[in-house]
Amino acid sequence: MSEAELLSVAGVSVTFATDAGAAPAAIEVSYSIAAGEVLAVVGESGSGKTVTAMSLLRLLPPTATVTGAAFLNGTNLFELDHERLREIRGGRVGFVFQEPMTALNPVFTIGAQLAEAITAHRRVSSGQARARAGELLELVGLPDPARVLRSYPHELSGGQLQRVVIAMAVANEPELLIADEPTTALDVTVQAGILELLRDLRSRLGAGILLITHDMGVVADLADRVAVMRAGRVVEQGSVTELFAHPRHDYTRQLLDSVISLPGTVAPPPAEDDPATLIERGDQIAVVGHPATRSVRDDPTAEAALRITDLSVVYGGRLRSFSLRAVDRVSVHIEPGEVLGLVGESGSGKTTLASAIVGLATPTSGLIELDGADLPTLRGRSRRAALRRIGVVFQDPGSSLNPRASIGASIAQPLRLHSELRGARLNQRVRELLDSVALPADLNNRFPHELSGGQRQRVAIARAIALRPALLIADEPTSALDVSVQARVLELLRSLQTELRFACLFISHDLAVIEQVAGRVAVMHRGHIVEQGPADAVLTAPLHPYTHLLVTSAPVADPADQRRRRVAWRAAELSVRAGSAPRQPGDQ
Amino acid sequence: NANPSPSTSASNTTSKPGGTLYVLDDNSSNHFDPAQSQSLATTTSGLVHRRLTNWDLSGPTATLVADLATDTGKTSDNGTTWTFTLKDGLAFSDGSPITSADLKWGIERTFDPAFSQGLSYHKTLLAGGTTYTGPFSGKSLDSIETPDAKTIVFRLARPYGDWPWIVSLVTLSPVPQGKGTNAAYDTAPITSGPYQVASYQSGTQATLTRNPHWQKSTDSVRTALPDKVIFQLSQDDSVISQRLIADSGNDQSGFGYSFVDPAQLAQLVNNPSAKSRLVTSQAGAVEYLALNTQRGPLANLAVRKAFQYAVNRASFQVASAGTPALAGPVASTLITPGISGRQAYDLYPTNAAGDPAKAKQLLAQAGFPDGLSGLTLLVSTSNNGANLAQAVAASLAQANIKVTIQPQDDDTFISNVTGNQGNYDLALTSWQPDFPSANANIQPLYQSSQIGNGGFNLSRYSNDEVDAMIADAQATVDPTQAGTKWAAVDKRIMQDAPIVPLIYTRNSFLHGSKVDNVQVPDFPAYPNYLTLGISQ
Amino acid sequence: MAAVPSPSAPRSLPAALVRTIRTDRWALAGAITVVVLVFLAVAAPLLAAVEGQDPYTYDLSVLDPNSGLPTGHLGGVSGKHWFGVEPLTGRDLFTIVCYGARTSFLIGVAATIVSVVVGALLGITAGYLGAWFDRGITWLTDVLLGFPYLVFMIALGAIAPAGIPRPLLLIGVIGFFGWPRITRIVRSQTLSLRGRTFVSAARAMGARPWQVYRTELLPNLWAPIIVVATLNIPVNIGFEAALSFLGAGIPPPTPSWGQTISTASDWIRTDPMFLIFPGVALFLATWSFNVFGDGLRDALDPRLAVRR
Amino acid sequence: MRLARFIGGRLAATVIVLLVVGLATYAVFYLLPTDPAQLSCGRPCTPQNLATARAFMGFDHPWIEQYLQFIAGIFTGRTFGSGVTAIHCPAPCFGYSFQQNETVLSLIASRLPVTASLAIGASIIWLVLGVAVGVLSALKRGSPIDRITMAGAVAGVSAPAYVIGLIAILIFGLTLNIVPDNGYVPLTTSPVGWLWHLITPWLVLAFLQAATYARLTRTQMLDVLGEDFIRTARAKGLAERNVVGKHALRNVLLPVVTVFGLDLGSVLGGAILTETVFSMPGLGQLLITAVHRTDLPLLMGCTLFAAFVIVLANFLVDLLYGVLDPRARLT
Ligand SMILES: Nc1ncnc2c1ncn2[C@@H]1O[C@H](COP(=O)(O)OP(=O)(O)OP(=O)(O)O)[C@@H](O)[C@H]1O
Ligand SMILES: Nc1ncnc2c1ncn2[C@@H]1O[C@H](COP(=O)(O)OP(=O)(O)OP(=O)(O)O)[C@@H](O)[C@H]1O
Ligand SMILES: [Mg+2]
Ligand SMILES: [Mg+2]
Repeated sequence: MSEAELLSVAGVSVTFATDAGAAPAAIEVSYSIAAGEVLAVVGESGSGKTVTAMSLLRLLPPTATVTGAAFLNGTNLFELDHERLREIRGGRVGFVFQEPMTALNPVFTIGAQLAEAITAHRRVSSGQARARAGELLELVGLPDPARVLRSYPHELSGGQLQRVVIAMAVANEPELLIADEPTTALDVTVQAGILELLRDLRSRLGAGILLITHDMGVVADLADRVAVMRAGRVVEQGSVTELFAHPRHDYTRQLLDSVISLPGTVAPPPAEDDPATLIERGDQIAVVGHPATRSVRDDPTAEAALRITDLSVVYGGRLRSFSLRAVDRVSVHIEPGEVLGLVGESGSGKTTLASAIVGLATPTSGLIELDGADLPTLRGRSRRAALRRIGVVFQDPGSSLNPRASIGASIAQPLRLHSELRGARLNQRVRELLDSVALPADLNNRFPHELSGGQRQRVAIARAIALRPALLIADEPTSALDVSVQARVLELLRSLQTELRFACLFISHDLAVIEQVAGRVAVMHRGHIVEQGPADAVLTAPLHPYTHLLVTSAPVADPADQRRRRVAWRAAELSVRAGSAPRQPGDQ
Repeated sequence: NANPSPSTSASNTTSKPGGTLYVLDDNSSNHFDPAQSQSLATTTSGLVHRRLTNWDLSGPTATLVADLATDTGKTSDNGTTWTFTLKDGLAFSDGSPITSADLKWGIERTFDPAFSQGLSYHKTLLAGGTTYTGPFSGKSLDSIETPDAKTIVFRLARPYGDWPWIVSLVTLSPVPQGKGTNAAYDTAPITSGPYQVASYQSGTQATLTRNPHWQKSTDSVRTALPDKVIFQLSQDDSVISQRLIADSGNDQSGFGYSFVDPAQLAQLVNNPSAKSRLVTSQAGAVEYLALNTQRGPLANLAVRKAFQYAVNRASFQVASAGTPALAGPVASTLITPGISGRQAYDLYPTNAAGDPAKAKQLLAQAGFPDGLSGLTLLVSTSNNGANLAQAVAASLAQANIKVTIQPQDDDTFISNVTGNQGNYDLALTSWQPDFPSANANIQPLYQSSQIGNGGFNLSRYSNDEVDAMIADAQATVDPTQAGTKWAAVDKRIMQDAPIVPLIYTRNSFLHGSKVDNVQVPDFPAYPNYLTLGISQ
Repeated sequence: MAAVPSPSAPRSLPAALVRTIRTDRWALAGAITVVVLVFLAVAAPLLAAVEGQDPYTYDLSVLDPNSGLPTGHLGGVSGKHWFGVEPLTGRDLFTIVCYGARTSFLIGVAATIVSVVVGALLGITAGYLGAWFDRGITWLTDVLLGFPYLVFMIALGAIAPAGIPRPLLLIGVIGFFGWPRITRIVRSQTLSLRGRTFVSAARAMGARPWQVYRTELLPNLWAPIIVVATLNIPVNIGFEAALSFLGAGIPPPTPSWGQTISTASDWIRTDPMFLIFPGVALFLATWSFNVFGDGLRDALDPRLAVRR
Repeated sequence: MRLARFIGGRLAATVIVLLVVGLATYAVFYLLPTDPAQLSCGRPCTPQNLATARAFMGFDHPWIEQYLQFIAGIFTGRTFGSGVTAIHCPAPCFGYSFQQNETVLSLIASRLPVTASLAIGASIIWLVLGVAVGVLSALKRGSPIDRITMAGAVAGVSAPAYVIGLIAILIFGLTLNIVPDNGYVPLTTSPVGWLWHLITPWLVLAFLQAATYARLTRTQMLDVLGEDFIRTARAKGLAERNVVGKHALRNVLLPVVTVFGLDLGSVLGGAILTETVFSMPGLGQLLITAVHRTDLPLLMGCTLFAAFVIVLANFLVDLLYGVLDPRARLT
């Protein structure tokens, strides 16, 4: 290893002891990062990216055995005593965990946990620490830091949590930042902001960044070099341009081939500034004014599978904290066999909307009708019958699986609840489901914590479709999937779609995916649906400024092209920022 | 001397006045209001209150002596009217002289429901007592006359020879006329004895200091040597014993209020120092097994006789104190040693271990060839009663008498055995008379009037002949005559075998090395507080 | 490989039991101890016959005539009396301990089961359903915890109809007064579980409450339940002894550890073995249940399932 | 506001709890064959005496009526008997103990400091001790330390309180003579003496109680240490001490404080055995006396007070949940 190297990973192998015996997770992995360099690690879900990264800071569970060596500025991380290691963790090396929702301690406020990250490495008063925490939240683009600081993790949205975790990782301006899927839960505008932040970190402090991601766009946007992993091994490394231009290993090729992206050109939104009116263009409809103060109207057809009318969800404030309108008088509907793509700003109320439908968030007003029956008012048998026909993929697969139930059991659960399948036939079905989401059958006996993020997510998908639901609610179902697996999953959905004609609410930040699966798209912003209409129309010729910003912010998987887009986006973004004073989602 | 026990050696060292005496007491509270006190004449209350008469325990049997009175009482008409004269120079702790009126007041006071917890033998004896409800309503009890400040005359409802004993009871102490109207008097009484209550914290401690107005010259029963007596309340029994065995600090001049239990006794065997500070009475209350004469087979005299032989008193002795020497001698009479007039006899002679064979044979004759079963044996869980009951049950089993033991919380036990249903076959208990007369030993337990209604006739024994004899004996004034009569009653009752006398329970007490003259007479088998001293 | 849970079932209790015995030396030791003690209890008459003694007959010949203490060393331990004899009575201590095991195990374990089952059920329900049900249960526990059970027991001893067998009565009563504590503990844990996403997920899947208990909550509650349960056993055994002192217990001479121990307590100075034998028996009982409980807990915990 | 309503509701419930407990006490008491009047009747007890005694103590009415009188007394005060000897019990009158010749309230008031000193001191010790041991054995799972502490805990629960107390007295009080062997000194009289007299009882009581805490903490700790957020805390570079002592511990405390509430509550109601062995004039002794002397008024007082403390403790614990774990908030 040359002295220039900031981090160099030399032949690291990780093996886990499981009930079924030893399971190799990473084999002889080697890569290195120079100061001021960004190494992107891409690859198949479950290929050992996270595990390798964690092994560097010795964060793996005791069931893991790690061999090899990892040098940070020449010191072998695997041989450090606890105190030295402690200094490095969070001080010289920051770590962004893949699943932000489980990464934060549920019983401490965000503020406390952020401040702690600072005081752990710097002699500062708690006051200063809190102030700094506030700045950090600003830095990662969280609106109303004051509230976030006071909030507990479960009171924040996926994307907000992810940004908190990022803020935590960069709190001490580390030399090396390990970012494991840092933007999966972020809408593209916010994502672009985060990428800016990382870029700044690199250029200003000369920090090295180990970026683990599935988003080739992001890779193209940020990475200098790329390492491709598959089945625990690094199969190819190279500079980003190089690798995108002429991939050598055929897995890499397959990966790049399955990359999907939006059609290039986007028409600018028409100028219109009378907030009272709605702009309509064919089926496409949008509100005027940014940020919006109301939602677009919705004209459902008779046989709509799901019909939501004037739905509001208000999260009651705790002692002394104001209440918050997460969803504000929203009306949408989904036809049978139709996929409604729901995109929008992080924290705009998408998940809340979804959980309101399945009864996990209580609507303060409005109707949620499934085939004419108002879900929230249903009780007992009829309610269960209704829920039986809904499948849900939660945004955070990790915590939506019972930690003490084996994967098999979790997938089997809906079947046990609502079908007569038992014993062998049940196991058979479970295997089918595993296979349909491209998971090996031997994960059956594993437990959630023994899986990779993407694997967990696929388990969640398998569980959601187990009963062939009439309505599928998928909250970021592919956020943790590499493009090839993602392709398979989307394929699966499409086939089920045609086969069962189920209605689907598909929440995602990945506009390309939306463009692929969704017939119609609704765009959410601060609790309102600001625009909706046919997917292609909305994504190519948006009517609402925010939608436009969104579409233009989406990175493409081509380094050169992406650099050009970035410049364009900056301009657009500035103009919009100017247009809108930062304001809390619908508090009144 | 009554008890050639280690302590008598100590009693010979004539200890000087002074020092502080500590009483380690497992009770949580003490009654100092005479009207509410049930304590023996020679224990706690005896230190603060005087009565007309008192007990002299120095002899082999307790004898009556004058206390406030000049003599032990005169009767003009064979026991219905009793006259006492007070000594000169008697004064209360508040300095006021003690007059017959104060005595009358003190006794009248005991009739008020607010202070009715004390011993109440006199309430039925004094003419008009049954309807009288105390002086506070302004009415006075006419059957008590005070012709002058020194003379007091009692008119009884019926002739009663033991009246002089009755007036020795703490309950009949003088209370300054008009005083003692409220409950506070219980913790701050005006005393006639050598001590007064200086301070009292319920549950913690009571402190007695000298009563400046008490004169030794007027008092023949109390030596009143310690300057101070401190009762340490609500102490734990075993801890008390351990402290006294350790004999350090104040504990050296302390003594245990309650019996030393078998486990501790065993500990003393090889601890000479402690052993030398253990005082054991020669006899004491009779421990007995009451046979409910009104229940099934037990109504049959032959069966009751069988019990007399079936019981193994030897194992009972061991169970109660580890060794006969500490447990007490085998009992065969109702009147306990130390009470004048007692005659020793044994109607059912057998060796201490009992004679199961003979018992079986008697049962067979009585028509129970294959023994008895399903008898219930009631016992109080206090004073390891359950263990004693097991010993009895085990020995009965030898004679094919199967009993089921029912241990009960003390109060439950009392109310069951003194209640009216009497749905039990056997009851194991002991009886400590309230005053040293055969009368107090027999009448409460065997007079038919004492069945149920809170009476202690546990064997529910009813025999008109016996009732008559009791009445006659009670009416007899001359002690010796009375004595012989009571002895006769004793024998007569045992012919009907309503109970199985087990042992005359010896009580053992531990005391610190500085406590002198600890005497535990046969009756009452408790240390005599009045003569204790501290060696400086 | 029976140890590995069947594919689509959560790590089940029986499976875990087997696994524990197999993998965990200490748990195994615990299990064996339990078995031995149970054997003592069940085979008491047999053992008594083997030793040639019984727990009822008095024998003064083995006592020191001037103290009532057992003759010989260690409280009279001998070939005739394996654990020595009881002071003051000369009854054989070994048989007393064996027969005592019957009473104490029966009552200790059975009562524990009663209160744990009731307590866990109500606790989970209260914590999960919340609202009025929770308030109701909380109120009930408050009443029971404040209940004057001391007097109640005395009353019980005095008026309990002879019809009901005492052991049954005791199990009922002790079990009944035991559940509120467990309920509150389980409830507290359920309260924080209730908010977890996977529980919500189950609800969103249309699971009935009891299905949520079984598959989501209970597996995550085993750990605390096992702990309180195992610690409850000795407490209940002691409870029985206390009751017998209030006259509501198993009437003598039927031996029971609790009663023997409380009698022996006075003899700690003079005849320690009298306390030590039954004491150690009780300790072992508690200990064995606890180590086994630990093993079980570990077996049920997927994170620890694999030994390092 | 939510919290206010919650608290209000609970207080209302508490009152009902107390009413019910009181009613139960009366009912149970009258199941007893014992007759309280009997005990203040004197010996020998003639039927007349019994009757007068009963009337004087107010036991001559049906018990439900008496209970109502008792309740009324709390607000209006009561007078027993009449004339100069009448006994007055000013409001709030929780009854009058005829055997102790004192109002129940003042009795309890006089005993409370003792029990409070005992309970609070001991509970702090056992909480800290228990939790510390629990954490330790969780971290050192399977190690000798773990096994030993477990054995200790088991000994704690299975040992008869009485014996432990006695042994402690024998060793520290009588043999080594380093602490007083019994009794209690009020804090106000002499802080040192207070501490000195309490130290052994505290330790004994703590030893008997700590087990549950140690075991609960251990098992819960093992659960939590596997969670993702622990990993995050480590990745932040927190010292292990903070990771365990703060992040993990806070997630463990729910059941622990629950047990603490229960135990503290019941001990504050009277630590019968400990108080007896160390002859401390506390509520426990008062209760025992009341029971053994069938002193109904005193019994009532003690029971109600104990119940009140327990309910209060549970209530506070319930409030604490929200603070410890926002997801477990009851309001
Ligand atoms: N604690 C564990 N025990 C056993 N196997 C594990 C454990 N953690 C991870 N694995 C396995 O190790 C492999 C690599 O996991 P890792 O999390 O590194 O995947 P990944 O590359 O991050 O995938 P993804 O992109 O889906 O996050 C996976 O097959 C996973 O099943
Ligand atoms: N339990 C809660 N209590 C209070 N506020 C909440 C709660 N849950 C969510 N919120 C707030 O409601 C808003 C909407 O949250 P939601 O999770 O629906 O956003 P989202 O659209 O899913 O965002 P993301 O794309 O990041 O997941 C956010 O501002 C969030 O902070
Ligand atoms: Mg990963
Ligand atoms: Mg979301």
